[in-house]
Amino acid sequence: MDRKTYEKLFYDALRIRMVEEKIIQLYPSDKIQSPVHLSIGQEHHVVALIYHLKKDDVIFCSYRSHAAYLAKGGDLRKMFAELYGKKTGMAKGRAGSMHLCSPEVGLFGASAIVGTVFPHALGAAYANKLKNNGLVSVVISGDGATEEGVFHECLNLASLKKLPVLFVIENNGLAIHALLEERQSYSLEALTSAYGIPYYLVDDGFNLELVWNRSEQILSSIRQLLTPAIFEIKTCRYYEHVGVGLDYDKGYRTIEEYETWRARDPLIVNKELVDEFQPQIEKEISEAVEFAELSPDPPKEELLTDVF
Amino acid sequence: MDRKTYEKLFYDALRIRMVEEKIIQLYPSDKIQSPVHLSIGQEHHVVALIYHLKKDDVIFCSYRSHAAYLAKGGDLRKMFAELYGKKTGMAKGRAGSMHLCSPEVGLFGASAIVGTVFPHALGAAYANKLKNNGLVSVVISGDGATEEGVFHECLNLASLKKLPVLFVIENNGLAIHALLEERQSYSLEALTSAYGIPYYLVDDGFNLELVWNRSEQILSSIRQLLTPAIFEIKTCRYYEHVGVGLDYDKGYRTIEEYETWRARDPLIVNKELVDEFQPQIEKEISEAVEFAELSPDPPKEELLTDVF
Amino acid sequence: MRFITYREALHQSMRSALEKNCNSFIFGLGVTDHTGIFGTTLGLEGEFGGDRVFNTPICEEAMTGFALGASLRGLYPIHIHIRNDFLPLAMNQLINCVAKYKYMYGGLFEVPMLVRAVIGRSWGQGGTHSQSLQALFAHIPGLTVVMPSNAKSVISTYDYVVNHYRSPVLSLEHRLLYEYSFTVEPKSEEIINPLTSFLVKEGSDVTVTATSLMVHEAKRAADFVKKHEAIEVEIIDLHCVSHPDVELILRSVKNTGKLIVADTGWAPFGVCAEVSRIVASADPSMLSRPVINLSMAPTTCPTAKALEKYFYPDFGDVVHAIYTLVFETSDHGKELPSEEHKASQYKEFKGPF
Amino acid sequence: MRFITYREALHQSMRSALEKNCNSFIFGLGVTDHTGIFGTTLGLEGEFGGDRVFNTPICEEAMTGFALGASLRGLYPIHIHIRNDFLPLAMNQLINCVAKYKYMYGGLFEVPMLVRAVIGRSWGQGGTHSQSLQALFAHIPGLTVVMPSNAKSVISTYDYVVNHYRSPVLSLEHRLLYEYSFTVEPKSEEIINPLTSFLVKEGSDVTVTATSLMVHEAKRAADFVKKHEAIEVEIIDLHCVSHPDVELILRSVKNTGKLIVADTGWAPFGVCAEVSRIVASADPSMLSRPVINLSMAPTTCPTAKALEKYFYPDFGDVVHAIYTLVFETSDHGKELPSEEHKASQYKEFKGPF
Ligand SMILES: Cc1ncc(C[n+]2csc(CCOP(=O)(O)OP(=O)(O)O)c2C)c(N)n1
Ligand SMILES: Cc1ncc(C[n+]2csc(CCOP(=O)(O)OP(=O)(O)O)c2C)c(N)n1
Ligand SMILES: [Mg+2]
Ligand SMILES: [Mg+2]
Repeated sequence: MDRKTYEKLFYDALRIRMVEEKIIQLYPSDKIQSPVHLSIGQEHHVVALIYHLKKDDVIFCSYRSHAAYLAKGGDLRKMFAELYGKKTGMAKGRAGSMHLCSPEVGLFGASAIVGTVFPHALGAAYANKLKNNGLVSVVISGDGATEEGVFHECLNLASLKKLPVLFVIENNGLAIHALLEERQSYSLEALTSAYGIPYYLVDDGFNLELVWNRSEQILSSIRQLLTPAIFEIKTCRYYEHVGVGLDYDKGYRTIEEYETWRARDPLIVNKELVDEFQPQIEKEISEAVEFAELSPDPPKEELLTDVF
Repeated sequence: MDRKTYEKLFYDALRIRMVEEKIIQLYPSDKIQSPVHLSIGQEHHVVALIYHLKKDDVIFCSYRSHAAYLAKGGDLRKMFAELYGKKTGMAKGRAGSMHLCSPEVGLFGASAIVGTVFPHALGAAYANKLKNNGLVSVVISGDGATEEGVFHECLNLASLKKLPVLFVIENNGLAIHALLEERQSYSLEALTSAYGIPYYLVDDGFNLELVWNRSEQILSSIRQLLTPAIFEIKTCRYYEHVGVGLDYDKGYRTIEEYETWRARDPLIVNKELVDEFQPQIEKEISEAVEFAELSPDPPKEELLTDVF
Repeated sequence: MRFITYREALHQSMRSALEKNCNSFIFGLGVTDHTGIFGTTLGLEGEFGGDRVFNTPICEEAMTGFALGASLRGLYPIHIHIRNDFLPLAMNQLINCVAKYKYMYGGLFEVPMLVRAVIGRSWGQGGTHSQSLQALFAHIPGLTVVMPSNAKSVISTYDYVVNHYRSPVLSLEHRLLYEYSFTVEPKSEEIINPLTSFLVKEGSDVTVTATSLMVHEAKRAADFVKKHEAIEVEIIDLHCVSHPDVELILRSVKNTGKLIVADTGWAPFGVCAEVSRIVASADPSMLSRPVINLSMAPTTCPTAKALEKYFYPDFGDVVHAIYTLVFETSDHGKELPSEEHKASQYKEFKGPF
Repeated sequence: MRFITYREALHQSMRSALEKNCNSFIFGLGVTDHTGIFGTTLGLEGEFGGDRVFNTPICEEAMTGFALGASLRGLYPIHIHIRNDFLPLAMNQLINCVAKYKYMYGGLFEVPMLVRAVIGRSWGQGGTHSQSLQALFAHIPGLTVVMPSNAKSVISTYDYVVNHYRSPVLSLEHRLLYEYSFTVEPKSEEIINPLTSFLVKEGSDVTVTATSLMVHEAKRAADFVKKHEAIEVEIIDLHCVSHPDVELILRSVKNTGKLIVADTGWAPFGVCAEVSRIVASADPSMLSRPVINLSMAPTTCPTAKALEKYFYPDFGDVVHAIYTLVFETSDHGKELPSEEHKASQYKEFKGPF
């Protein structure tokens, strides 16, 4: 990876980090009246992966999708406006943090119901395949989501119908407060290989270069073969499941683990780049927040539009 | 296997076969007004497996459960009465062919919704485990049922909670008229091993001795280790999916396959034993049918009892 | 004018969907087999190819989400279930995703699609192959639920939704209607929105609002009471149960003062409840007598024929309800249709499906 | 008499279930974590052990079927969902199995169990964390659905169903009630079946039948209209929406002639519809005015606070409905509660959950 690319990834990841930090800062004011599932700690792999996606490639996410929304090119002002429940939000204030979307940059939805988006990505992949448009479909979801039966149904379907879809599993080892070991008896690698779906793993999701390289390889193979693949990335959720607090004192995970990750978090370690990029990002964020603050609420008439 | 055991298995299988044949014979009269999914062709493995179950071991079945009902010791008269929709049916005429049950011999239910019974067997296994009663829980289901997401959920759960449960997959290669290859991209063996669940296969379900031996081994290991296992048995559905006709002329499967199975079907090949056992079984069946015919209908008052 | 069965209308609609809307595709368990969903998809795979007509594994939740994803990307999915009883397995996708997509995203997306599901009934189908689950879906904002009662409704509704409607539609088709023949007029060029209710027959004595098969039972009952007691029944086919024609219903009830709701499902929290709500929240003084609900008995369906016959409402029940309202007592003493007469329409029907 | 929050009542009920019924066990996502289902299962794993209180993987369908299997074998499962919006994933088990087991097998089996699920609301929860899905379950014969509106209801209902009731029960608990305090009388020794409706307050001018949180909004409204216009409101807590006390409802409506149905869910095919059905099929002439329905707006829940406040009915809406009925016009010109007054009860509540 050349320096320029690294810096782009770094910039994009830092931007997401700073957006999350802004949300943390704003949250006590209660201006954002919506549950937020922060991507903080999980920005790195998202920017590295999405780097290789075209604007028209399709993605679907879980409720933890601030990072993916921004990495794919979603409008920051519309995002803050959406969190504020304003009319200028990307979904007119109806979606909130859990359902970010942006069709113009290929983000076709997110869901607050665990596991729900897997099949959406398959349907989109099927449409892409029929239209022979060379696009891929990507679904980014947590490790817990693989426990839902629909995941099995989707692996079977993706393989059977040879769909150009990439399942990205963000393995942060947690589902709310439950550790992976108490939820899963299966190895994801063995599971997916039972369906004949190629499995890729990056053990260190903070390694921008590694994820970037691997993503390029995976995505170009999907584009070439028009078949599915799965990509598991180990990462670390810094904050509590939902909300803006740290929760290492709650007894279910250790501060040491957090510190181990932080010790090699490029966004912390590489202070120089942070210092270099911060001012510009700060400016963009303040403008976006101001935009949200100044935007009008959706009017009452909008309560009942777009139902059917 | 000694001669006596073989003859017992043979007798039990033949009895099921003859019951099915009786149903085929009665069906045009429209006295059995209920969809029937015949076990014919799939009796062998059922008697061989169930031989090793104690009366109190728990089983759950799919709608294709005439064989399991009879093998586990279900009352033949009550079964015919149930098919006839009579008050004397095992469920007072409310269950029909698709939902045979018999709690006194451990058959706790069947379901006409594909895949639905898998988790029931887990719950029962959990109860057995808590009560430490040494009983196993067995679910017998078709190959198609493994496509439902709940199957994945159940494999995960069974392995995680170390439940003494046996998943028996009757692989007849068909789900209604769809061949396995057009439905499944996965190998059942690889799939279950991904969960750390031991997998056993018998390629020839008509081989009474083989299934009997293997079942003994599997069940005693479950009893000992109190952990799950899966047992796939290849077999052949002789008749159409539902109803009493043959359907080799419909273009989706070949008569040759049927004939290959028939050529080594003990219930066809071993004419001597058939001749020996037939009279007694015939007598039992006629009596059961007569019982059903003479039994009263459920009275109108029973429409609304047992709802809550 | 020509005769056509409900089944033929369905087949014709499926063919026409593939022909007129090049983004449409049909899938579901059994759509490509030799029975072709009771004949309604036969030959289509051969004609339009396996990309547009295909069988699926047994995984209702995933296939419903698949439909959503395909719809989002410009395809028009037609997803078929041979029993509506399997829809509970797709409920999360239908309720939490399909119904909400358009609204939740501020109108940025539309997910037009058609889900066809068959209402099974009679002949010992038992508890899980006999339900009529329209209420579960019509309760959810964002889902349009239709219950075509005749060939014309099938043709006009499917043509409209496949080519002109941008929201998800769930259609419940009644198995017992498949072999019925109907007259169909030549299609008009005008595009008329059929997502509403229809006046089937005028009459000034009693209003019967009915769904699906019960429209026919109501028609038979209307003939019967007219012949025997010169009673004039007005019949409204609710058809789009999520979007009933409220004005039509109120106008009729205002005129007759007497209302029967005849539905294929359960009454509590069902179509019977909803029609009562419509009238009671508009003007209950319209009603000169209590509303009579005809519905499945409030229990799981038993398989025994001896009980099943009490479980489902039939044309005799409609006649009895009409007499009860008109003569202001359930002790009206009038003769009801004989068992033979009642059964005569279903004679041809014999399972298994 | 003592004060206890709804949350405390739930916790006490869970503890008492484990203590009194040795076959009972509690499971669900998050039941053993440090938040313990909003505090209602805290400490129970420690006290009763991991066999009787355990966390599960994310697989609602399997866990519901698991509950059925365990119940069949003599255990009493208590399955908890932190949002009722996740139940659509368990719908096949609930509708096609749990509800039907007893009937379908001729009474050979019983599957007693308790499913607790929380109704999420407000604070930008959005489309899929804000629903109130009681109608979907109450429509299905075999499912008993309760919506406890206070601590006493929780205690009496859970004690009854865990120890004395042999059918599956689904209980929907309202998140906003958790921090409310209630008075509870010392328990009587008598076993009284609480699976019915309760008269909350007598009054001769208007009847309000309400569910869950709306019982409180009705009480606040009753205080308000009494103070300002000396109107006497009768309030019925429907509580067991699948088994409402029909006589109680009819007696009240007969007396007042005016009916408001205030529910936490959607009106069409919902509780509003069902109560209208009960009255319309008994005697619509009881009603001197049209029934007023208060319910969620007929759409998906928006996250924006500016819209959310119109989405959910509140105590101001109940007051307006009462005036509309009593003064026989919605143009009554009376003063309604201020925004501050309306919000005062929920002040403490702040997400995320
Ligand atoms: C169907 C369903 N069940 C339960 C929940 C509650 N829930 C919300 S997030 C979550 C954990 C998901 O974990 P994972 O998929 O690993 O994603 P992460 O939050 O770690 O990104 C759960 C159980 C839900 N939203 N939907
Ligand atoms: C949830 C559900 N989907 C679809 C059906 C329709 N159906 C009935 S049997 C069947 C095939 C099942 O095949 P398999 O599990 O292999 O069992 P077999 O009939 O071969 O014994 C299907 C799809 C159903 N009953 N339930
Ligand atoms: Mg996770
Ligand atoms: Mg099979």
